[in-house]
Order: sequence, then structure tokens, then C-alpha cells
Amino acid sequence: MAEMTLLQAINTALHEEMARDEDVVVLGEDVGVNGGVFRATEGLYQKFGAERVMDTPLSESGIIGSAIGMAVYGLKPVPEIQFADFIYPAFDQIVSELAKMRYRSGGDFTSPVVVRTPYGGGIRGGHYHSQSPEAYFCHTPGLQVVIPSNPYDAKGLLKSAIRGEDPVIFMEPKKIYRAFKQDVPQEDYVIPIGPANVVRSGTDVSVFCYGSMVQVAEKAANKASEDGYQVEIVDLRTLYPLDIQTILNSVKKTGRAIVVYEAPKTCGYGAEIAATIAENAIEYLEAPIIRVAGLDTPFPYTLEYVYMPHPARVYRAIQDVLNF
Amino acid sequence: MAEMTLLQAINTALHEEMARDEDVVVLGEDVGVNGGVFRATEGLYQKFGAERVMDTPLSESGIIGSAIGMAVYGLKPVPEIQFADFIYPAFDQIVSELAKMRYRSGGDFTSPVVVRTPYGGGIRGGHYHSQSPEAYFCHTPGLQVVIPSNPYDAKGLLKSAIRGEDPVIFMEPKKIYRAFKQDVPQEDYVIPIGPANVVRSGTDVSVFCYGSMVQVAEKAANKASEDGYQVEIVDLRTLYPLDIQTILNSVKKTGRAIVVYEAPKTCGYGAEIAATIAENAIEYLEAPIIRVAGLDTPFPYTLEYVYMPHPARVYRAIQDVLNF
Amino acid sequence: MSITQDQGKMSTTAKQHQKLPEGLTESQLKAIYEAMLLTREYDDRCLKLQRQGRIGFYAGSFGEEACQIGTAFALREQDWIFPSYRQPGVALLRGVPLQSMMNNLFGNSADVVEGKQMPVHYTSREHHFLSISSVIGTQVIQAVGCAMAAKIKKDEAVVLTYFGDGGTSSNDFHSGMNFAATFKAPCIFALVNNQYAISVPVSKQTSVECLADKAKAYGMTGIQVDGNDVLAVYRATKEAMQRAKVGEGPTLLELKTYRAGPHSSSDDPTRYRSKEETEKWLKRDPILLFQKELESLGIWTEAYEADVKASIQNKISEAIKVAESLPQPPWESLFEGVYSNDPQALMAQKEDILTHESGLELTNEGEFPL
Amino acid sequence: MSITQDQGKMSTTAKQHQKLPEGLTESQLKAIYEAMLLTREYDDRCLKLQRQGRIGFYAGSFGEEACQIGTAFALREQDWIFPSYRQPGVALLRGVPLQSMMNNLFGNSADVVEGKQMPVHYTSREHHFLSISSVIGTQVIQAVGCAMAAKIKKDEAVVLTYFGDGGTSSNDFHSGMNFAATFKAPCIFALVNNQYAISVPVSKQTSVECLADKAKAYGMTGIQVDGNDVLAVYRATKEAMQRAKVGEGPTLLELKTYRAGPHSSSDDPTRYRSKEETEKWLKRDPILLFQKELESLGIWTEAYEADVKASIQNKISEAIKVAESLPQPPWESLFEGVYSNDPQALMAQKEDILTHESGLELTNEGEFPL
Ligand SMILES: Cc1ncc(C[n+]2csc(CCOP(=O)(O)OP(=O)(O)O)c2C)c(N)n1
Ligand SMILES: Cc1ncc(C[n+]2csc(CCOP(=O)(O)OP(=O)(O)O)c2C)c(N)n1
Ligand SMILES: [Mg+2]
Ligand SMILES: [Mg+2]
Repeated sequence: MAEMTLLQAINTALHEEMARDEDVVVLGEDVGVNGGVFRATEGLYQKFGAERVMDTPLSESGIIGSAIGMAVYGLKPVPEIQFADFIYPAFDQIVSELAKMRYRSGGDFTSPVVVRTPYGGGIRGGHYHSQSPEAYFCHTPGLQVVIPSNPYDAKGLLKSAIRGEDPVIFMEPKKIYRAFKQDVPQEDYVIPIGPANVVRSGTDVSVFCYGSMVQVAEKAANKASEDGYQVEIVDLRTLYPLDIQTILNSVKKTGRAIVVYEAPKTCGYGAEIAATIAENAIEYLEAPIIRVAGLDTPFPYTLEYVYMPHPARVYRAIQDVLNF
Repeated sequence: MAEMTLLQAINTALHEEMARDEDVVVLGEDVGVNGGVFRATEGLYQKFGAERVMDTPLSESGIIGSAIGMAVYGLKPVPEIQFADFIYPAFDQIVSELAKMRYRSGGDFTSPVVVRTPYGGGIRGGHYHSQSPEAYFCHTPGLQVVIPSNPYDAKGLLKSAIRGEDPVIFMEPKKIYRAFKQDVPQEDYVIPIGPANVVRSGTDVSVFCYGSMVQVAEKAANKASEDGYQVEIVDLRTLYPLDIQTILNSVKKTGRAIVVYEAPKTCGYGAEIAATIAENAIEYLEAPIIRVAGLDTPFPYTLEYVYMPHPARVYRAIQDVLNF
Repeated sequence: MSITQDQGKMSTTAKQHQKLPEGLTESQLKAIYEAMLLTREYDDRCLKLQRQGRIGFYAGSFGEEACQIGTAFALREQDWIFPSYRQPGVALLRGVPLQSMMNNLFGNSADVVEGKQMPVHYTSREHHFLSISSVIGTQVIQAVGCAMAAKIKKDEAVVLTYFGDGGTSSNDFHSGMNFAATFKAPCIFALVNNQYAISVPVSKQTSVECLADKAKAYGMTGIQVDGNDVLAVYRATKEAMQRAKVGEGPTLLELKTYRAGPHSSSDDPTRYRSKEETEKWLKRDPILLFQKELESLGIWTEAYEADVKASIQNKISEAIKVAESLPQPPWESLFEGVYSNDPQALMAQKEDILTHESGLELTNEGEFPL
Repeated sequence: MSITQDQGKMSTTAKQHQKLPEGLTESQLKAIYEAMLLTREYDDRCLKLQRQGRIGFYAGSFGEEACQIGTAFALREQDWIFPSYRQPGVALLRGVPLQSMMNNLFGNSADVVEGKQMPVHYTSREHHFLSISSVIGTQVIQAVGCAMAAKIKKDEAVVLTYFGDGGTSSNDFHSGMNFAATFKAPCIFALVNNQYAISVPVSKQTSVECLADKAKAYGMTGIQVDGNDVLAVYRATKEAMQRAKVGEGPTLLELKTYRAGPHSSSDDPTRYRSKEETEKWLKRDPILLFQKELESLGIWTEAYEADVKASIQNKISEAIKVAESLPQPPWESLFEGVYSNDPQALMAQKEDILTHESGLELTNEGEFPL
């Protein structure tokens, strides 16, 4: 065991996977000599050399496009997009190519690229360094979307992603990159892509969340437990494929559902959770499904703390569904 | 009045708006001399000349990016993206720039660009000529998303879009470009962006839909009426901003809701409708909210008629919510 | 790679020539010619199939046979192709079975992708021929990534990618050229400048006169080649291969030619260009040019051509017959192969549809406009 | 545009020179010098504000003063700027009020965008200075569209866009250059080649030696200029303006310079480059170079510089004091201004938060890592 931050867990997973499999390569802007602007790729260049840790020109389209070609040839590329906000120049390569390669070729060609990218607010980054674009990718068949919420999961999920046969958009909640440390096993372990994690079980309300929102939900749940209510928190971990069964089981037990996410509310990922519940377990519901989400505006700077879901808002939603 | 197809209605609206306001310009691939690959811009080049009807190089990013610059300067650009499937190279310009220009400049700069693009399946176009990417845009604050379902609406909504002060993604259901004709007034009229249209009122089930799915819903509703059930069909027309009130009113009346859309089911626009209902009117619901949608796969070729929502599937959903 | 097996036939005449062009043997020259003929015939028949309503869409390569065969003939088995949609001849030359290509056009149950892609979107890993995307330009940077991977893995493979004059305006032409030059990737960019992107002439596509000059922005070698002269194309590709192999990096080849046919079965070129223009170019029909060269070398005769054509036509007819007779893919196929494992949400959709809809009459309608 | 009002002061000495460089008057030369000084001082103070934790982020333009002022000084009021994030000097020269810029850095209630954008993302329609995006390259094609629009409307306006060496790899550098050349847009591309894109040196960004050569891909004029020589930059820009005005279309200006400071307040350049390298470049500090030139013209004296600096420093201090004293924008502002009319869904979100949360303690936390 070693105490480490989420960022260190990512870095460790990359080191271990590159050592394990020489087909694993890393590419992106500033990932080499500089070790990444967040230092997620620190030390890789020094250890594995310029051929396997590539500083690329400033082109996300080029980064993802070339990674697809590498994967087609047989490498396991793990490109970094410096901020999720800058993934859009690569959107065409991701949606038209990465996601469809296997299906459109009848499995003849695959492109198991793992796109790592820090996402989310809470670092005073404004419009262009705070977005949470996960819903776009979840709406794109052919992609898997994974978001860890803590160091332990980050290491295990990233390893699974790298060892898998399908493309993964691996989104890292940068707000909690260094927010806390956790014991992480030094030996090799993987956390499978797919299952959600019930991080706190309860009988009164279900809160579905992921990434840095898990902590937000926990704070709200703590407050609710002072009032005598047991909140169940489900950390989704994998957004696509979604662990529908765990969600439905939870709602069937509690009868009340809340979804927390940072992205703009409309058409955000929480809509899918709400719709899934409304389609499959409506008869168990005793209250509206509330979405505590970001606003339908671009991400702001000064008032980001008002924009982002806050424990106080989640707590109020808990009260609302309990008092409905 | 003149009998015209949806395509002719679009073409008429463009002719009229360009004649009305000389700041309106059209640009895109093959929109000039060739009149557009679907002929939506037929005759514009001949009438308004090469300066106002621009055949551009093959770059969607260039088309939208330059349109933004034109709009900032004071023109009213109406770019065409030849197929919605090819809008992704311009995704960065749309999401990072077009959508955010007003907000990020405190209203100092605006970019009221109307992006016209044919979308959807049913023309045997396979992966890359059939997609329905509306959910991406609805999840992007700053954009308006408009989808007409018939010639009359097409003309009136496109005129509103062009006269408006905000960017619009105007998606044209190409499957019904020439499918049927309708009486369309020859005089000038606009249909406001915002309100949904209750195209058939009923008391038993609400079906929410848009674009070419309105016809699909109507066929299903006809069949259900043979069984004695009155289906209410709400043609959303504007996906963002959404006419929440009309939706809730309908559900409160019928107690049953179905959403029909062509895009992949997960995180599609129907999830937002379902979530909105589950958040605001759950106590009125007597059955699950069913989404009849495209599949979580890329769009296929030979079997597209199985992929796309079909009246038979909608009809079964109607039965399911009635028999719940 | 030769289509007719009777390669000895003209050898006496041919032997009179001390040296055949480009160091090619007689049978290689014939293979090139036959591949060009096959491409022409294939295009011809397939466009007719579309006109007859037997397949939904077709995009031919009429006039671009030298660009295809001249380049692809210079490659080796271990090399890779990242194609656009206008290289049926390259697929055939690489050995992709005619039957497999025809199955794609009909989207039938024997199709490698079970009707999931439109016509003309072939794929064959076995022949290092990447699954075709409709999206202009995306393959260019992917080709570069593939070449970078080969280099990293120390394999001696070169990657050749095709794209059009329109493609040079795309984002990934830019990223591809830049990455390739910066990483010295063993890669060849075959820019088929056929003068049009659907209706848009190259003069509205870019304001540079010589498209090979685009290489100058990237510090790359750029060469303009007569794309209707198959041996000139072959020679230029060989030289580019050589540069790639010795670590000198990528080359941009501008193959200057003309799209002699419509953009696709949905296109009507009379709307935007004159017959005279097209006829002018047809005087330099690449097959005719090469045929004359072969004739002067004593390799080509009318009988030889007739033989080859007859054989090709038979094979094509046979493939059409088989492809057309096969049923549609089963509905199950729709739901499979998105991921290595099938996700629960999708399997629920499958069950939903297969259980309930198979009895209902779902009708196939719609036509492709482009 | 001059900052100090006492422009007469040095005139006797200056008059000895028959002709001042570039046909500029003494007061113009001084205005250039003062604008460069202002830029330097502004950067300096703002980076300190960040180091002191008083603002959240800053990205300076240390070393790039000549690139900014040399270009912008050649423009007229009706011309437009499509900037990147590294042209504070241009904003100031155009007349964007120091106070307004400082309000942006503090994201306070007086900020034009009410704290919706990060520091260094200024905007001013009045000064034809486009709202800055963080996204590399997007402004380039927008500038071209703006120039096309001016041309369509028959206005005599030229659009100048700034971007970096890293920016040349972006999609919209490519689309921008291509559209501009193809439509002969009255546009100037100011490529500030400061040798780095964060940690990535230009040698890893592209393999072309002279970045001005990138113009050759587009049939455009490309010129490399010493970006540390403000008058050379001015001259090249004037010439580009002239080409634009007479309908000869766009020009790519490569302004070769050096990013003398860190990429931003989050960056530590010692991780990827040597102090020696930086020091070598500092010998060609553009302000020092120009100062010497002015001195030789009899325009610069120590006292003059001291005066100007003092005046600048006072103004900056004043602006900081005001900006820092202002409160945060009101919560309402968050919800406003996305559209010309507020959508129902958003207003529901507003009501939800304003009604319920204002009493709760929401805390501001987090820091910017880049
Ligand atoms: C990104 C994208 N935009 C638009 C299209 C529609 N489209 C298909 S082919 C074509 C023209 C391509 O021209 P070129 O690259 O010269 O290739 P050619 O067809 O001449 O072989 C266009 C605009 C597309 N397939 N992809
Ligand atoms: C599309 C995009 N990708 C990545 C980034 C992150 N980033 C910010 S600045 C920068 C380097 C820019 O270098 P250059 O264009 O040379 O401009 P300079 O900073 O040197 O002025 C990067 C990679 C970004 N802002 N936008
Ligand atoms: Mg072409
Ligand atoms: Mg730079």
C-alpha cells in the first residue's frame, strides 16, 4: 500500500502499464519532457524514451487521429487531451472514426485507444478549462466512458481501460487530482469497466453521481444522516456501458432518486439516469427524480462555486424528495 | 398558397430572406453553382451572385468559423453543412465559439449564425449520411436547436431563425425533404422559435417527437385510434429552448408519455424529455415513460428500417403504456 | 496479381526490347494494364447496377485508374493502404476478393460488415486495406499514426494514403502532413487531384497553383506527377517508398488527373462543368495512354485486350450473380460488434426489437441523394 | 495614443534628424515606445498580482512587445483585431481601458463580462478587439470571415489576427489560411513565433525551418520578420495592410521572437529549457533595442523613460486598487446573457438557486494549474 493522490494513482498506472506492455505508448501536448501540465505523465519520458512518450504538435485532431492509426497497427495508445475543453477539435476523429472503427469494419479493424483527459470545474478555470463533456461521448455508440472518483479506482480503472479491446474516454476529475490521498495497493489490480460502486448504502434516498461529485454527495449525505436519513450513494464509475441493474436495485429499495453532475443540466448525463429509471422502475418511485446539475450556461469564472453542484444543493434535493 | 415540399419550403425561405435583407449570405460546399447536393440552395447563386452565395473549400470548420467572423462583423450567415454527419469537424467552432460568443463577451459580440444541415436516416445512407446529432447541440448552452417536421413549419421556422439574434442549429429531416407536399402561404410569415405544436390532441397517451418521427407517430396514432385510443402528438419543433409547459400539460392530461427519436437511445434527446417529466410531473404518470429510439450502434445500411423507429414500434409502446 | 494466366503469349515480340520501362518485367506491365482494365470494368458495371436500381449507390473512379494502379503497384505486402472511397482498383490489386467487394455493394448477408456500411466502403485487414470512412480527410492522419507505429515497432512497412483535392482543405490533411513530417513517418500522401470536389473546382478549393507545393508548409518533399501516366505514377511512388524506407520520411505526391465521371451515382456533372472540358481530358485516358505504350513495346494486341476483358467481365458477372442472390443480413447482426462485449443497454434493445417486431411489417424505403 | 502628454520635450534634438524612420513622427515613435513600456509594466504587475494570490491566473507577453505594438500601430480605427491571449499591449494600444482589463483579471462586478471569463480574456467591440477564446487557433478562421464580411459590405477594413507557433498546427490555422487566400480576404496573419507552445519547442511543432513558408501551401505571401525589431514589424504590417487594401489579399507575417517569461503563471519553464537560452534572447530585448534606436535619434533619455514609467505605474496601481475593491458580480449575472432572451429552463434554474441557496454557505475553492 502507498498513500497517493488521484493524480499519483494515474501516474502510477501509466508507469506500470508501460512497463508491463511495450505496445503501450503515450502522446499529447507537453506529456513528454514536461511530464504533462498536471504532471500525470511525469517521469514517463525519462523512463521509456521519446519513441513511446511523444510530445506532439498542438493538434487534438492529430493526436487522436494518429492514435487511431497506431491502434489499428497494433499499439495501445494512451493519448492525453490537455483539458477536456480542448477535445472538440478531435471530435470528428472520436465520433466518426474511433467509435465506429470496429462496427464499420465488422471487427476487421479495432482502435482500442484510451483517451485520458482532465475534466470538470472547481479550479477557477472559466469557460475553457472546466467543462464536463461526458454526455457527448455517452451518446456515441462505440465508446466507453469511464470516470474515477478516487485514487484507488483511478488506478484500477485506468489499467482495465488500457488492457481492454475497446476505445475508452477516460475522464479525470481534475478538481480532486490532489485533493486527498488514499491507500492504493502497490501490486497490480484492475477494476472492471462496467460495474457501479455503492459507496454508501442507505434506505431512504439514492444519489447517483461520479467523479468529483461523489464527495459532494457524501457531504450532503452526512448532513442528511444528522437528520436521521440514510442516503445511498452510487458512484457510477463507468458511464457507458451503464450498470443499469445496480441503479434499478437502489431505486427499488429507496423509492427516491437524485442525480448529481456538473455539466449543463439539459441533455446532461443525469437525464439518461432519470430516463432509465422512469422507463424501468417508475412504479417504485415515491418522488420526482431530481437532477442537481450545472447550469444551462457556459462555465463561469468568478461564480463557479454557485454554478457547480454544491453539498447544500444536494442536501436540499434530498429534503425535497423526502418531503414530497 | 403554393403546394410545396419541405425542401422547396426551405429554398423559398432562403430566397425570400436573401431578398429581404442583403446581409443574409449563404455559404458551404456545393451550395453555389450546383445549388446544393439536395438542391436546397437552388437558384440563389444565380439570383444573388457569388459574393452572397459562396462555394467554400471542403472544410466544415472553415465554414462555421468564417460564418462566425461574418456574423461578428454584422452579416447574417446561413451556412449549410452538407450532411449533419459532417458537422463534427466544425464541432469545436460550434461548441467553443458559436455557442459561447455572446456569454463570454457580455453581449459585446454575438454570432447569430443559422447552421442548416440535413440529418437523419431513411435514405439508405449508412453510417455517415444518416446520423441525428441533435442531443449534442441541445447539451450546449448558447445554441438553439430547431427541427421542422413539415413544409409549412420549415419555412416559418427558418425565417424566424434567420431573423433571430442567436445562433441556431437548424436540422432538416432529409428523409421527408420530398416525401409530401403541403400548402404553404406565399406571403411572409414566421413561426416563433420556442413553442411546440400539438399536432393531434388526445387524452390517453402523449407522444413527443420531431422531424420525420412526427409522421411515424401519426401512423401509430392512427392505428391506436382504431383500437379506440386517443393519442396526443406533440411536435416539439424547437428542441432548445424546450416548451416545457406544453409537454407537462400534455402529460398531466394523459398520464402516459412516449418519446420518439432516431438517434441512439442512450443520452439521446428523449432522455431529456423523460427526465423533465420525471422531475416535474411524476405524480401524474400512470405508466413508465417509454423511449422509442434508434439503437446504441452506429447507423447501419441494409437494415436501417429495423434501426429506425417505425410506426409498429411506436404502436407497441402505446399499447405497453396503456396496458401497464 | 495478373488476371489472365497466359502471360507467355506476347513474349517473343516483347523480348525484342532490351529493356522494359521502370525495370518492370513484361508480366508486371501486363499486370498493371490488366488491373487498370479491371478497375474500369468494375466501375462501369457497378455504376450500371446502380442505374438499374440493383444497388443503392456507387462512386466510380473513371479516369483515375493510373493514379490507383501506379501507386499501389509499387507497394509490398507488408505495406498499408489508408484509402478514400475512390480506389476500388487498389483494393482489387491488393487482392481484396471481387466477391467480397460486390457483397458490400449489395449489403448482403455474406458482406464482411453485414450491410453495416454503404456501398463502396470496403475493408480488409488481411490486405492491409483500412475500412473506408465517408468522412473526407480522416484517414490521412490515421495513416500517419500507422506509419509512426510501424516505425516504433521497427517494422519495415510503408503506409500509403489516398485523398482528393477537396481533401487537402480538411483538418486532417493538415494534422497528417504536419505529424508525418515532424515524426518523419514512413508514409506517402497520394493526393489525387481530379480537379473537382463534387461541383467545386480546384480553383475554388485553394489558391495555390501546384498542389504539391502544399508540402512546403511542412518541410516535406512534394512532387507533382502526371496522374494519367501510370508509369510516371509508379516511378514517383517507388522513389517515395525509397525515401520512406531509408528514414527520410514522408512524401506528398500530387497525382494530377481528372474525374471523368460523375462524383457519384447521385451527381449530375452537367450542372457545373462543360462536356468539352471532360472530352478534352478523355483524350488523355490513362488506359489508352498505357495501352499505346504497351503496343509500342509489342505487348498489347487487340486480341490480348479482348481476352482480358472477357475474363474480367465473366468474373464480375459471376460475383454480381452471387451477391445479388444472397439474402439480407439477419436482424441480429445489427446489434452485434459495436464493442468486444455487448453492452446491457444494447442487448435490451435487441431483445425488445427481435422479440416483438419480427412479425410486423417493417418496410425498406428511401433513396440516396448524393 | 501617447501616454505621456509632454510630447514636445525632446523635439529639439529630434529635429536634427531630417527624416525619422518609417515616416513616423517623433510623437508616433514615442507612442510606440510608451506602448511597449506600458505592456511590459502591465505584464510585470499582473504576474506579481498572481504570485501574491490576488488574482487567479496570468499569462504575460514578456519579450513580445514589439510583435504587439509594431503590428497594432499600423492599424486604423476601422480595422479589427482577432487576438490570442498574449496581446495585452494590443488591447491597451487600441484604447481598451486599463481599468476594464484589470476588472477582468479580478472578475469583479464592474467587469464587462461580470467574471464569466478567466483572467486575460478581454473583449471590446468598441475597439474592434474580439472577445478572447482560450482555444488555440479558432480566432484565425473567424478573422478571415470578418474580413470576407468587410469585403462583401464594401467597407475598407482590414482584420489582423494573432496566434502562436503552436497555433500553426491547429485546424483553424489551416482553414483560415486557405479560406483567406481563396477568397482574397483583406486579412493579416500575425504568427508570433515565440519558439514555444508551453513546453514544446517549435522544432517539435513543425519540421519546416521558416514558418513564413507555410504561406506557400496556400498561394499566399509569407514574410519572416525580426519580431524583436518593432519598426521592422511595423513596416511589414504596413506593407501587408497595403496588399489587403488594394485587393491583393492576405499576408502571413512570421514574427520571430522569444517567449521570455513562463507560458503562464502555472508554468515552470526551467523544466524544459535552459537559462542560457533565455538569457541569450534577452540580449535582444525589444524594448532595449528600440530604446537604443530612439536614443540615437535623440528622442530617448533616462529622464523621459523614468517619467513615462512613473506615470504608467501610477495608472496601473490606481486600476488595481479600484478593481480589487469591487465586489464579486451578483449571482443573478450568472444566469443572464446566454441568449438574447432567457430560456425557461435556465430561468427555472435561476429561481431554484437564488431562492434557496443564497443563505447557504457556498465556498469558493480551487486553483488553476496551467
Ligand atoms: C467532412 C466531409 N464533408 C463533406 C463531405 C461530402 N462530400 C463527399 S465527397 C466530397 C468531395 C470530395 O472531393 P475530393 O476530396 O476532391 O475527392 P473526390 O471526390 O474528387 O475523389 C464531399 C464534399 C464528406 N464526405 N465529408
Ligand atoms: C485547442 C487547444 N489545445 C490545447 C490548449 C492548451 N494550451 C494553451 S496555450 C498552449 C500553447 C500555445 O502555444 P502557441 O500557439 O505557440 O502560443 P504561445 O502560448 O506561445 O503564445 C496550449 C497547448 C488550448 N488552449 N487549446
Ligand atoms: Mg477531387
Ligand atoms: Mg508559442
